[in-house]
Amino acid sequence: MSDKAHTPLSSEIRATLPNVNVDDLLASIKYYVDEDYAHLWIKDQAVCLQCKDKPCMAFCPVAVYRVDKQGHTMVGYQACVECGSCRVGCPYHNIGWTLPRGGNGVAYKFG
Amino acid sequence: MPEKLMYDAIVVGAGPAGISAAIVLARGGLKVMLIERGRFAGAKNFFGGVLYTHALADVLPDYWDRKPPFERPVTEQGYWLMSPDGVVRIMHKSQHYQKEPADAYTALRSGFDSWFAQQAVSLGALLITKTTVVDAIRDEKGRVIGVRTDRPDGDIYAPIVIVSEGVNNLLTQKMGLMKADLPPRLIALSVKEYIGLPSKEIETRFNLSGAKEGLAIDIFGDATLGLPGTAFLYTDKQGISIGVGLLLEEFVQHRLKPYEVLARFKNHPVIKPYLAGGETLEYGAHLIPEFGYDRMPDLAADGVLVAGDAAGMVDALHREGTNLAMTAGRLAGETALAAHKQNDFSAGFLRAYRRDLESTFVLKDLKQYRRMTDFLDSTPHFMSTYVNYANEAALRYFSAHGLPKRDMEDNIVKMLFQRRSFFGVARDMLKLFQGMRG
Amino acid sequence: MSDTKRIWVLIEQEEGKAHPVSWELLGAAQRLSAELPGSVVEGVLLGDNVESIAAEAYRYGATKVYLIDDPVLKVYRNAPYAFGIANIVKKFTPEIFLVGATTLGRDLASAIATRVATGLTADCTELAIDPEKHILAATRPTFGGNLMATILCKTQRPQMATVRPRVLPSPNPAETGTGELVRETLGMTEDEVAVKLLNVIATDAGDQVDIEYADVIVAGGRGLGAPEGFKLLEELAELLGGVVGASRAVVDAGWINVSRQIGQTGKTVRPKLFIAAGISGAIQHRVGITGSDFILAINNDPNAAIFSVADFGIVGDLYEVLPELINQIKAQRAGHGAAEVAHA
Amino acid sequence: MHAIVAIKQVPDTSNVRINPETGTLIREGVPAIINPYDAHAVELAVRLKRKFGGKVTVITMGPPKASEALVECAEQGADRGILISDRKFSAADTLATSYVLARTIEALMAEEPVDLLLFGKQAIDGDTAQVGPGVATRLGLPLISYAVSVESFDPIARTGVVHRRTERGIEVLQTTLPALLTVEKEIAAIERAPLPDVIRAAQYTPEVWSASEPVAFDVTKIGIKGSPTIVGKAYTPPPKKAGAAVKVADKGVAPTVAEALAKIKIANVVKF
Repeated sequence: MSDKAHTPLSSEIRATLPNVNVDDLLASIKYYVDEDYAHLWIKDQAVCLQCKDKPCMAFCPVAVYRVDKQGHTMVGYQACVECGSCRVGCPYHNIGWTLPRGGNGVAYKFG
Repeated sequence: MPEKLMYDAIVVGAGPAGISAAIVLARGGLKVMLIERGRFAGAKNFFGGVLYTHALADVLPDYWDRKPPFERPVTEQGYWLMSPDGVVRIMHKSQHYQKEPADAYTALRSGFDSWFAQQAVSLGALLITKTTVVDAIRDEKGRVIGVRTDRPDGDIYAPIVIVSEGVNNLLTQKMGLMKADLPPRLIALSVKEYIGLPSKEIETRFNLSGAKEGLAIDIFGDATLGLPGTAFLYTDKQGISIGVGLLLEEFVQHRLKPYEVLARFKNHPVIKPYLAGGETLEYGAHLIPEFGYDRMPDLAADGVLVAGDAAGMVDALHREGTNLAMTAGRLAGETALAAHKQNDFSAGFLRAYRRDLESTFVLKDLKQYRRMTDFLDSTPHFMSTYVNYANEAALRYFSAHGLPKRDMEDNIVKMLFQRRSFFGVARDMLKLFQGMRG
Repeated sequence: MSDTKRIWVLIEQEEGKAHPVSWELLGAAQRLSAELPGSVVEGVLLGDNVESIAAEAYRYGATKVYLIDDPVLKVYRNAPYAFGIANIVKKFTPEIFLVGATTLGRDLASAIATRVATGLTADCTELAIDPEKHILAATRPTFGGNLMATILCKTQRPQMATVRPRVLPSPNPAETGTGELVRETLGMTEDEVAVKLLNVIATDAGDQVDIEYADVIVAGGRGLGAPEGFKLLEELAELLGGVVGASRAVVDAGWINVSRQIGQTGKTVRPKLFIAAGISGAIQHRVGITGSDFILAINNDPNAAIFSVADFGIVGDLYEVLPELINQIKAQRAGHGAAEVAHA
Repeated sequence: MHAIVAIKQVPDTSNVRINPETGTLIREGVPAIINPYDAHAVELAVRLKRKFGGKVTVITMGPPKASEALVECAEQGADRGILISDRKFSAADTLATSYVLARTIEALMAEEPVDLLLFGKQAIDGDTAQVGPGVATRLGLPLISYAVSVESFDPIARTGVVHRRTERGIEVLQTTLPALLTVEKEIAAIERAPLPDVIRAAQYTPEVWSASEPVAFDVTKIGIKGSPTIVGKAYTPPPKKAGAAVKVADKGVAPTVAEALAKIKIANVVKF
């Protein structure tokens, strides 16, 4: 069924999407950052280099993933809200995904 | 080496499913450990915002006396069909919704789950927080006999483990109950902002008479760029929960940024005035497992039961999940109690859990809507076409153009078939019908 | 004499050298004195062989200096200092007593206030005399700088406050100044002091990875373009006796260790000087730096949010600006001698 | 070895919101945490206990909710937690607080000897750094504030060597025991507690002491009566005004940099 590519989103609709600085949203989230353990990682940078679309740069709701000048994928695990989108959303299953150590990571104040 | 930590039952994850299971087990007199990886129960939990009380009452009949931290009762609810510049509202308000306790309440999970877990503790469950379960412990026959946590000296043993770990069901997979992750077209990603506003403002803006009234609105169409998904807006005590959810596949395919979709929705001319002056107190994201009835993991194995999001127990069509989770957790707890009585923790015995679930709304509803995800997946235009149509039809209907009413009605019908062929409409309706009938 | 309102200032000294906050406080004390009829400004000086500092205090406006000169006071230790000062406080009953909010001052003032059972307001940024009640109104930031509170001490005396260095203007000393020296005795022997100083290990600020305590931070962001950019930041930081920090983006990139990360998911810093090079200034970063005394931002994007919190902004290429900054500091250094953090 | 650690439960100031109209703290949605410095003090105490044997007692003054913080300390390995809680203590300033803690510690010292008293260097809500030194003064014990490491500790010889951070460097100080230390975060990195400790803590209920039992506090020295300082007014600080942003393209790099350095000089933050 749905391995087909969807009809692309029309450019008019895309143009209605505002630019959002996600870091401003992140300021509302409470994190307990585990400085000693990154619970997300790129399994193989070579795979990312070959990935043209890099959907993780878009779908990650907290913009954990960014690309540096060399095209390597940078992982800002500190901002992760542990939703799991990248675990299932990476088309190449190239993202190592574990849970943060107990007590670390996001702690929603309201939820 | 410290003594081996032995319990009668282990519950992994203090969400609605796990807490419900722990309550049943503790009330049944078992020594139960409820393990939560967050700093407190609810720290990792995030949802749109409506809880249904029927399932809570089944778990905790005196829940009302225990003063649950609900936000507002849902006294008005319905759908908004949103076009780029307008909205058709289908809302329902009834005296029925005024009775207390109400059928449904808006809630915030950090507070609610903490409270719910506290009830389990008050009934005798042992709640251990800040501890992540990383694997199962098995005996030589491969039966699950405990779990391994990420703490030093962190192995715990019990004849039965109830896995209610949530949508990222790594443990369920490690236990062999599910082969692999499901594809992104069977999982939705929802993002939400909780926007603080004084209660008086909320009541004025949404025409509520006080703190004992509240609104739950599901919004379709332009809110999700016309893509298959829903947006929502729920009133809380001193804030508004507003969010959008789309199948993860849509975000992947269209390279959409969830926070931009949400910001666009918040800026919609219909929505913006409701939020004016509000402050975003929290942003967050969560996956919703829309696995569907046919792709659920095995719910039982030797020494294990699975409940809640971990098993895909979500009825996305009716924005239900916590009530399915509570009911499944309760039944898992009851099955574990029965297993203790029989001293039989085999998969064969534990399958009674699934049979019990089949007789409740949990699996009946999931079975009925088993094709809904497929329907939306194969009819991606559904949202935009019909929602925009409803708006334009309403515009024609409510505007006076000097046309005879009969002509106007014909025009409205024609408009539809200009957008979608007669057979296209018929096919969509048939599919929708199939999706609804199961 | 009892109706004379004495405004006391601790003349903080170590190794015979007065801490400049003492002079800032003498300046403040004179302003308070002008609002408080019948008041005088006086200094309190403790140490071993430190009498010469009293002359300096007169030049900054002290009319009198109470001196306890004793070998036991050679190095600062809480007990003998607090004991000695508490005794003269009880004897001369000052109305107000100001102390610098330095490590020494905060340690000492708490012990004095406890000994004489009076109120102490810590870490003030502003002092005034309440015009109606004629008492000290001491204002301080609280809740991580989110709230300012003005604290009053209505009944107990003296009214004590510690004041942050460098938030009050440093007065110009008079050419000459005279005052009265009042010698007091300590009344405590070395045997009675339980704490002994064995050694002082000088810390090189450059080695100090703990950016939370750094006085100067030179921080880089994505605008650096490449990890090599940090070499330039290190050079500047070293020149200023500071440390290198970073925004989340470059830590994510693995260009620098997470221990350097500043902001909501990193560390909150309060340096005297914060130089932000190529940092866009997302709010999650900005919340970590707003406690800085002076923020210099360098960014080629004139709309970068960092400029909204900067005391001075340079819109330009950091690879052009930073080397020039280094050159000019070196040039000034050549003229004025070694770099030092002001008043530290 | 017996260490007493005094802790405080504080609102997480990185998430604090202030009602700008009333100048009061909005507590909703602000997590309550153990004052971060205090958590490191507990860790040091637990490490010393593991090395020398003995026990760790944690005390705190606060509302009933502060009991949670004592449970967290039990997770870290503390043996006993005492919450000193009474409405009569409310609105205490640092002088009244140090009185209550000192009397509590005296009562505990009367039960069994104490080798070490530990405080965080300051609480992140008030940032006063006054309670630890105040307690040391009241008890007449040696004080070492801003401690960054314990070089040696000998509960038998009753002596210890402690490093303390000051502006001029690290002071190495020898002290007799018992002594009171206020500590920086580096004093001990917090390690993950073993599961059995977490289980024990989850079942542990800290003791609650009131203003009259088991210690009868002098009511004139506690709460608002025992506090010489009061808050006259509270307000949110005005937002910082952005300074000028000068374009290199307009003025050239050297003059722009010179202007920046001049501004830094006027601000008097560093000397070149």
